[in-house]
Amino acid sequence: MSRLKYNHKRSNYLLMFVLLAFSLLFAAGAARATGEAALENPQTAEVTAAAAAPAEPDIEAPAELKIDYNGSPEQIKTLCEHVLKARALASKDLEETEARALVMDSLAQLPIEKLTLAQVYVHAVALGEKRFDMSHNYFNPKRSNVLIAGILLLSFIGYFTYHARQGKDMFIRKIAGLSAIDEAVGRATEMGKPVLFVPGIYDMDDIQTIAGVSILGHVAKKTAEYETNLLVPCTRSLVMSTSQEVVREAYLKAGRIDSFKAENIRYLTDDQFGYVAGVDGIMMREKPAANFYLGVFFAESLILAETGHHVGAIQIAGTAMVHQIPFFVAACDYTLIGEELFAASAYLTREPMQLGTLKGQDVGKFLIIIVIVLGIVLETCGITFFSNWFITH
Amino acid sequence: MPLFALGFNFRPVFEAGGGVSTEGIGIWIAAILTLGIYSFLYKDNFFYKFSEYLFVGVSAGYTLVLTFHKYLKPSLIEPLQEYSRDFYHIITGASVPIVNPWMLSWQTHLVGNQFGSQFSFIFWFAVKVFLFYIFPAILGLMMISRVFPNAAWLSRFPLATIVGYGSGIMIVTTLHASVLEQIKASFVSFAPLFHMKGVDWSIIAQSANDFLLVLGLCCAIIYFYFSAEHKGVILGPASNFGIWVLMITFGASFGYTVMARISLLIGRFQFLLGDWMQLVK
Amino acid sequence: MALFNGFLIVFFIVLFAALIFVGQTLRTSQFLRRKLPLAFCFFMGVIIIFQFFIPPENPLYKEIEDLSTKWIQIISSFALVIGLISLVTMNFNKISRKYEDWQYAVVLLLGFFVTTFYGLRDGFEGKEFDFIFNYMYVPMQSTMFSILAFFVASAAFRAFRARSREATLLLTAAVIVMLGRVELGSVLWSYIPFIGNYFDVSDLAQWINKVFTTAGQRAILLGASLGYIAASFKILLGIERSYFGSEE
Amino acid sequence: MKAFFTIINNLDRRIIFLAMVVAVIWPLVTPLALPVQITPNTQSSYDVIEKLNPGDRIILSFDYDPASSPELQPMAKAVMTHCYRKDVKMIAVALWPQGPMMAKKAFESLAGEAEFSGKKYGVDFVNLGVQPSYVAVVKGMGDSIPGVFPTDFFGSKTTDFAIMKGIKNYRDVAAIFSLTTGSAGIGTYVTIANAQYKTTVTGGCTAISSLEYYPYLQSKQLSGLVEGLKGASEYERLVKKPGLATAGMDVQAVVHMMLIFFILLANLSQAIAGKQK
Repeated sequence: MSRLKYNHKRSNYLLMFVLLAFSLLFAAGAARATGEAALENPQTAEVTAAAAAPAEPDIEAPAELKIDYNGSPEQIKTLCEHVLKARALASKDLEETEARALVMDSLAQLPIEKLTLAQVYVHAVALGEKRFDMSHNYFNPKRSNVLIAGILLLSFIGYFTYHARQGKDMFIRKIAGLSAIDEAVGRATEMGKPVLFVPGIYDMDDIQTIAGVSILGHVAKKTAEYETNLLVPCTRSLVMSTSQEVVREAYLKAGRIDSFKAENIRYLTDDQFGYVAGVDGIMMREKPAANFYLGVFFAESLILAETGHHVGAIQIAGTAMVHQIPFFVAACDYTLIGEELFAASAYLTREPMQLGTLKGQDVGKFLIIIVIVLGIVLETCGITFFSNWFITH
Repeated sequence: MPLFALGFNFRPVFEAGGGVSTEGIGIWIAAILTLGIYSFLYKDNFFYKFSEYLFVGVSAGYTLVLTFHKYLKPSLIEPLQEYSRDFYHIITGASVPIVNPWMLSWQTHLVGNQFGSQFSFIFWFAVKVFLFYIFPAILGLMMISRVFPNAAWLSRFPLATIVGYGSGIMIVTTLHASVLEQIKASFVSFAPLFHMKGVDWSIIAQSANDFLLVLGLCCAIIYFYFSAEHKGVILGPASNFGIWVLMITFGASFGYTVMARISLLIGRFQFLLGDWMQLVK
Repeated sequence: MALFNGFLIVFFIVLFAALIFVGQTLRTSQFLRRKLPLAFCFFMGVIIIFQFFIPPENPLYKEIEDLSTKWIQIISSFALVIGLISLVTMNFNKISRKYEDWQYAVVLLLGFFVTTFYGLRDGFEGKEFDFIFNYMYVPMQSTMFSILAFFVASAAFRAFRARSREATLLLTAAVIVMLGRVELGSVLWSYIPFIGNYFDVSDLAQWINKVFTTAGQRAILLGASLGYIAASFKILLGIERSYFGSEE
Repeated sequence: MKAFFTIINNLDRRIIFLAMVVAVIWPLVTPLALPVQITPNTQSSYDVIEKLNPGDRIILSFDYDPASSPELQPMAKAVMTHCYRKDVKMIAVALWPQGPMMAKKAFESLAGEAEFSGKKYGVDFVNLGVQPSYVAVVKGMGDSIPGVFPTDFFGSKTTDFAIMKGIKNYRDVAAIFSLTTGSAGIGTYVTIANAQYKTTVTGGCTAISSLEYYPYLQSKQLSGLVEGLKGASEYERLVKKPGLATAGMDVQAVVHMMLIFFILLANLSQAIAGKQK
């Protein structure tokens, strides 16, 4: 019965499920705390009670609605428009059909004789507030499309990651920018000049920075092997301390921990242009032979890349910031465009799990193309439910 | 300054009625620093180094001030000060106005001596203070523990928290704001082409543009395909066309941005020529 | 007031000392070193994803948003200290060991300490801080930003050469859009024989923008989004943990 | 010849930088007034003021701060010049806290010019300052302008000024011209002053936010819109007084042309002198 034995390799999954349960508990606790806050505070309780009593008068009908209702479709249409724009319903993000249902229902509930549009409006808005009150729900049905799309994409990625664990070999096409890393570090070694790595200007909570830092590990491994100086100026403390850890690890693995210099991985300033001024200065004085710009970049992209080119460095850039890629393409020798930056980790480590996620991404792309073609066909045939499903709230 | 000889009328440092004008000095300092940074374009030199180091220092100081006043003070220090002061006043029974309404309710409970709900209140109050202030402060202190090499591993907890926050937010917001929105925007309709009466060139042109857009989009997506060589009947030409579309995109974005960049330069020269040299009105 | 500040300071110092003690004692625990941080990461990510699907009317939505942003703010404020310590010690070393350019390190530290002193003392309204901000920080910032205009020119001169088919497309698109952005370009365009009379260059630039730029940027965005999602997924599940550095 | 192109091919980038500096300074110091096509939006905005009679009064709303002043300050000066020449009186108000400072600067810089030395504060121009909560301000002015602004920016009583004689609310002013950045401004005036009081509303805005106001232009609630620096340069052209906006647009044109010239030159020299190393 060895198959029933507890698999210790899976213990982190178990841990995660325990934590998932804990996180739900935590959420419930926080909800309780908020609820208690309103209950336990006598002052607030009084205030809310006073505000709750006259519920309807605070809905104010627009001036142009103070006319008699005559049942014409135009009037119902204007009513719907106004209900959609009502301040009380603004956060609820209603759709046209829902607004129409509100208006029709309030017409049915109100006595028809001597009705003004304003009365219908007030009633419909009050009805809407009650009907679409989701303050006790834990799931927002308007976002179910995000949930379904997310589950779909993540299941693809998860499936291929799982498959990759079985040891299936996976092909990955050549990415020029990543293949050039070794060459660039090698050249710097030959010339006896340092290597400069810029991990972008965002903090560790951005995925691009993390992708950049994981490439830094690879670069550091190379510089450790070749005994070349590696300079990493950072804009964020967290990025600095993470980079120090990553580089130290790489030097440790290469058995060259004595040539690791923590002071080469330094913090300059959180300010975007102050940082650029500092890095430009470092470039002019240290004259690196290989520059890496991997992470999040804004306007500084071109300032860095042009200065780097001026000092004669081989430059490899990578970012997913759509507006900065053109500048890197123009001024750098190799550029990782958008997704290629995220593929780097898999490409460099060749770990089966990482390659699996790449395969999952590719299937996702294929799916996107199919969905677009399908959507165009349906749209051309005049069927709108498919494209409506993609509307985000 | 040889420029004085040419009849340039610089911004005076001294006021007309005597005395030093702060604005005048400020403008002179700003102008010198501006020229110092521009001198980098010629070559690295004393003025640039001075401006650069000063800039790094001042902006690091500014970051610290900003972080302290905008983040640390309102979200940690001030609430904790209020809580601890109110707590102290209630315990000692001082007749001082209580800042936080939470504490106020505690006071009423103490006076009313309703034991059951008092316990529940204290419990949830402690949970809230812990979750909102103490726990993140502990995480922050764990970050600082990096200073001691033996305890440096503690900094993994705050790092993991931040990375987890970023990853979680990234999954949902990109799905929400990028994937679904962009797919929706690509659903162009060719219906007008089929309902066209006679030959209407504007509709044909519109449809042709739409077709080109979708074709370019799909081919450019195919360029990013990783798990297959870009060869063969479909993948080869498609990824090639995708590269062309990307290249045109890059060229056009480059050309488009030039205007905004030059506006910045104009702004600086207006300062130099106008505010400082008083040449442009 | 001073009493409570003192109480808080003592509290935090005791807390910090306790943390260091715990950290040194438990430093060999593999569970604490490796598994628990990953679990933290997963926990935080799940909370944020969960929050996204709660209706905004539910008070919990606001509560979790508030809580998570506060956490991030507080952690990154503390983290800043590490960076500043690194900056200050490095420059002190530079001065004390008389490294090359040590004089400028004095300028840096002076700028840092003076700004910090006035900023912490008076807040944003202080006269001295205002002076530093308006006549040093802002001008240097916008000057650094405006240097871009020069680099746009030199990059265009160097990179926009018809070396290959791709480079030709790049440069043609750039030139057409640049022509289309200013009136003078349209005027010059109208002198080109044959083409010049049929359509305006600004229309051509707009067409490129509407068709190709939209397609290209959308493709990059969609691809990058998939990359984001996959990378976040890897990070949350602990498949990608190179950012933790050493595994020992 | 080939030698010359080899030099061009490997041109020192500092020469390009120098050319940039010249291309920026030259039009700034002496505006060239290069051709500018007047767009219909600017023209109709100009026409609103052009059609006024001497002695009419307009509200000029300064709804921006120093960050947007490169685009909107030249626009403000051009509009004020136009009003001065037509002898239209201006009541300056502001919905943004720093707006009155911008109004003061614009008034002072025009007062320094010989052409307008006869114009007096309180007779041809008044700066009423700013009041908080912009929606309430715009609504309140429909009821009573001196009620919302009891004193001017410098603290004098509003009703004492000659320009304010007989002014009660929107019905007594000929038009509203709002210089807008962000949410307060044109949108507020259109939805309140135009929709409820039928006052003509026109204005100018930064280039980025101009798309926001196109629906109002289509529904004719907004009569004309001066868009960004380009719109400002068109307005300067219309009042025949080239200033900073014209200079700025000249710089843009010159630099764009220069860049294209450099790109063509680089390609030519590469074709003749061979590949750059």
